[in-house]
Amino acid sequence: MSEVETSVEQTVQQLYGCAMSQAFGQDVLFVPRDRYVEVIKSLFNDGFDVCIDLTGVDYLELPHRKVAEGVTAERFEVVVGLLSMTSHRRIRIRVQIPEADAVLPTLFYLHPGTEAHEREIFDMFGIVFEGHPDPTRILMPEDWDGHPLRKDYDRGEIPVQFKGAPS
Amino acid sequence: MGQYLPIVSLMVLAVLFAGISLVASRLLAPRRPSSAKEAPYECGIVPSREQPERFPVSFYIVAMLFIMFDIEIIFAYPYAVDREFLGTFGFFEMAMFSAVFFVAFVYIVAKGALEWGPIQQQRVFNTAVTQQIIDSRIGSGSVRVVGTDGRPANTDEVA
Amino acid sequence: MGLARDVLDDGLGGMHHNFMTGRIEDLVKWSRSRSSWGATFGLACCAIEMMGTGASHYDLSRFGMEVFRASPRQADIMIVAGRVSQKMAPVLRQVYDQMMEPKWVISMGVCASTGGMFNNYAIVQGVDQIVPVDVYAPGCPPTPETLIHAIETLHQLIEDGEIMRRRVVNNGGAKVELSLTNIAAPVTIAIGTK
Amino acid sequence: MSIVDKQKIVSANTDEGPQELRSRSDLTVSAVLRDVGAVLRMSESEVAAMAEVSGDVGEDQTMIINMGPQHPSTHGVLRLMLELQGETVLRCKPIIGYLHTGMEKTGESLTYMQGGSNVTRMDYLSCFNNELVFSMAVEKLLGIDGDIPERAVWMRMLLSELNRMSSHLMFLATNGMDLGAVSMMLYGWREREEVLRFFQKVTGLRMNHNFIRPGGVAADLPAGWRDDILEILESLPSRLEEYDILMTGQPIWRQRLQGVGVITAHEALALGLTGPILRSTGVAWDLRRDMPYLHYDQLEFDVIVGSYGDSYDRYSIRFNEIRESMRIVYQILEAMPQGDYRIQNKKVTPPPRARIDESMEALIHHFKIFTEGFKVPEGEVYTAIESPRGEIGCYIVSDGSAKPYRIHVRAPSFVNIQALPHMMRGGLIADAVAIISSVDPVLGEVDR
Repeated sequence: MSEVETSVEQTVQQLYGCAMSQAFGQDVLFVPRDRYVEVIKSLFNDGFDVCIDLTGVDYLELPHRKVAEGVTAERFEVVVGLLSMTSHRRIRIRVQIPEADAVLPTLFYLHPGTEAHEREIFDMFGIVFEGHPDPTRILMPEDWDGHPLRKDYDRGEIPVQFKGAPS
Repeated sequence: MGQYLPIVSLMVLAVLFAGISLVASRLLAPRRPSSAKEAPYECGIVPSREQPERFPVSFYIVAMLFIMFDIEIIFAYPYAVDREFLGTFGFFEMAMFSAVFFVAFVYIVAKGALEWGPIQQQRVFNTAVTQQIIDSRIGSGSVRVVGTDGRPANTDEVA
Repeated sequence: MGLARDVLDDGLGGMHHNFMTGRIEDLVKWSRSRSSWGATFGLACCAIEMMGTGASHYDLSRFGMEVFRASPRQADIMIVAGRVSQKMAPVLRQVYDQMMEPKWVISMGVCASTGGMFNNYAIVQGVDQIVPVDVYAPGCPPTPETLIHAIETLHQLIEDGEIMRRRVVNNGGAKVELSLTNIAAPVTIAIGTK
Repeated sequence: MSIVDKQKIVSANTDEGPQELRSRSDLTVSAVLRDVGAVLRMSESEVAAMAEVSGDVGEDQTMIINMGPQHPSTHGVLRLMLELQGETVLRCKPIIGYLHTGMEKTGESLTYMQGGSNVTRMDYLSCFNNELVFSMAVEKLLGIDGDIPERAVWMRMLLSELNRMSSHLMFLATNGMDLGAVSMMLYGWREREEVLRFFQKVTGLRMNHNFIRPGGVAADLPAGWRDDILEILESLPSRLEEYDILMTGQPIWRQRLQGVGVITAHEALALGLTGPILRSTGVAWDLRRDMPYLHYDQLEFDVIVGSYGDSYDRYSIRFNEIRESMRIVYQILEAMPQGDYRIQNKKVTPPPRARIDESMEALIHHFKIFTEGFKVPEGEVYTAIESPRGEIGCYIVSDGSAKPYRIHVRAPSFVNIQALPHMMRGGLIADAVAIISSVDPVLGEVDR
C-alpha cells in the first residue's frame, strides 16, 4: 500500500484564530472551548448555516493522537459538522473537553436542530451542555446509570456459552 | 290474534339472541382477569397519570347533533312503509317535518358547529424569504418542480 | 384439519371420529388455529419481512391471519419481530399482559430469540426472558417462507392441543397472577446488566 | 386502590420521567413555546403569531396522550406524546430510544471487514446506502478511494439506486395504508418484492446484505442480471400510472395531504433537515448532484423539488424520485463496464478461494484478513451520501488498528423526527398520522 502521506499536514493555517488542518478534503478547525459558540456564529455568517452533525468522541485510549499545534489533547472531544450549501463545502469543528468538568455551551439558540444531538451526547458520554432547554437522556431509559459510549463502560457482553469463543 | 305473531316472534328472537350472546361469553370464555388486562391500553405504556374526566365540549355538540338527526330518520321509517296509505297528506306532512330539521341543519352549519378543522391556519409561508434561500442555493443540474398541479399559487402571506 | 386427514387417509374407515361425533374441543382448537390474528409488534428489520409476509406475494391471509390487529385485545399471536431493547422490555411485557387468553408468542429473528449479533448492554438477550415463547423463527431477517413455516408449526401445535396440554400442566403459560384480589409478587424481569 | 396504582406495582415501570412531555402547568411560557416546536431562529412576528396560537389554554382543557411505541402508524417504535385539545394537537414530543441497539458501541469491537454487517442494520429500508457510506469512509482512510475498479463503482450506484426505488415503494405502501388506502400496501409491496428478488439473486439476501464492502463489492453480478432489471423497469411505469390514478388523482387524497405538515425552507435549514423534506420546501439540495460521489456527475437526472413544503409535496417528490431512479438505472445499464469487481490490493481484498490451496502467501493473506482484519492508518474522516431519507454520513476515527476507534453514523431520520413537533402544531390527530408517514422515519437508524 503506497505510503499515504499523513492525512493531516502540519501547515498551521489560521481561521478565526484557531488552528486549522485538512482531513481528506474537508477543513478541520480546532476551536478552544471558550470561543466555541463565537466561532460557530462567525462561521454561520460566513455561509455555514446548516449544522449537519454533532457527535462526541471519548479519547481515553488515544491521548497522544494527532492534534494541531497549540491544542492540548483532552479526553473528550465534541465534533461539529457544518455544511455550507452556497459554497458546497463542509467544515468540521473539534472541541477538546477535559474529563474534569465535561461542560460545553449549547448550540441550540443558533442551530435549533442540535437539541437532539446534544441530548444524545449527554446520554452517551455524560458531557453536560449548559443552557440546553431539555438536558435529559434520549436513547437510554431514564433510570440507566453510566454513559454507554465511554471507553471505560464495558460492553455488557454476556459470554457465549460454548468454549473457546473468541473473546 | 294471528297478525301479532310476527312481532312477538321478533321480540322473542331479539331477547334470546341478546341473552345467549351475553351468557355464552360468560360461560365459555376463559375468565383470567389480571390487572394489566383491566388497565386501559396506552400503546404499551403503563398509564401513570389519571385520565382526565373532562372532555372538550366539541365532542358533546357532535353527539347531540347526531342524536337529533338520527331520530329524525327514525320518524321517517313509518312514513316510508305506508306512503301509499298516507297519500299526499302524509307526503306534505313529512316534507314539513323535514323542512324544520333542514332549517336547523343550515343554522348549525352557519354557526360552524361542524367546523372541526385544525387551529392551524393555511400555513402558506412567505415566498420572499424562501425564494431568497432557494436562489442562493441553485446548483448546476436541472431541477423539476412537482406537486403543483391543481393547486393555488403560493400567495405571499406570512406563515 | 385432523378430521379431514383421517377421512382422506383411510377413507370411510377413518370415520370413527366424524363431524357428527367430533368433540367440541377439536372444533375450538381448529377454529383457534385457523383464525389466529397477529399483534403488530414490529420492532426492526424483521418487521419489514413480517409486513412482506402479510403483503401480496406471501399473503398470510391464506393461513387465517387475515389482518394484523394493533390492539392486544383482539390479537392472538404476538410475533416479536426485531431486536428488543432494554427500554422496550417493560412495554413488551405490558402488551403481552394485556393480550387476551389464549395467546401465543412467536419470536421472529435471531435478535428476538437470542439477542443475535448485538451481544451488548442495550439488547435483551432473548425475548424468552420476558414473555414465554412458543415458536422461534431463525434468520436475520427470516425470509417470509421461514416465518410462514414458524406460523404453520404454531398452528399445528395449537391444533394438536399440545400447547394447551403443556399450559395446563404448569398452570397457564404466562405465569400472570390470575386473580385480581391478591397482588402477586411483581414479575421479576432479568433485564440484562442494568 | 385504583387500577392504575395497582398496575404500577405489578409490571415494570415504563414511565420515562423527565423525558416525557410535562403538563402545561409546570412549564414556563418559553418552554411551552419550545415544546410547541417554535424554532427560535424565526422572525419575531412568527414567534408572536406562534404565541397566540399556543396561548395559555386552561389546564384541564387539554389531555396528554401517548402515541406509544406499539402503534400501527408510528412506523416502528417511535413514541409521541401529544397534548390534545379535542382533536387538535397543541404540543408533541417524540420520545425515542425504544430500539437503541448500541450499534456504535458494537461497531467499535468489530473489524473493518465486519463493520458493514453492523451498519447495514441501521436503516433497514436502504441497506446498501448504509454499507456504501461506511465503505467509502474506510476507503478514504485507507487512501484507496481513487482506485476502486470501475465495475465496482457502477455496481454500487446501480444497487443504491434500486434500493432507493424499493425504499420509496415502501413509502408509497405505508403512506397509502396510513391514510386509509389499504390496498396501496398490497400494490406497493408487489413492486418492492420484485426488487427484493433481484437483490436476493445478486447478494443472496433480501435485506441486510453486507454486499458493498471496503474495496469494492462482495461478488460479481449474476448471469442474466441485465434482463432481470429490464423486466422490472418495463413493468414499473404502467403500475406507477395506476398508482397515480389511484392516489394523486383522488380529491380525498389531496385534501388529506395538502397544507398538512407545512414547514418552511428557513425552518428546515434551522433544524438541519435533509432529503425529500428539505426539497419539499423548494431548496434543491441533493448530494448526488451538489456534492457528487462515485460517478453521479456522469449521470443525467433531475432533482425533484416541491414548492409548498407540505406532505403532498413530500409524497409527490418521492413518487417522482422513483421515476428519476429508473432513468438513472437505464443509464447505468448502458455504461456498466467489464472488469473486476474488487480492488486487487492484497492487503484489503481476501484472495479468491481457489488461490488459497496453491500459494502460501494467499493463505496468509486470507487468514490475516479474516481473523484480524486489515489495518487502517490513523486519522478521522466524514463522508456523506444521499440516502432515500436524506444525507446519511459516516464519521470514523481510526487509531491504526484493525477496529475503528469510534464510528458515528449521522442518521437523516434522527434529525427529521425532530421536525415532527413543528409540523404537527395545530393540526388534527389524523393529520399527525399523515405527517409521520410523510416524514417516513426508520427507527433503526434513529436509535442506532
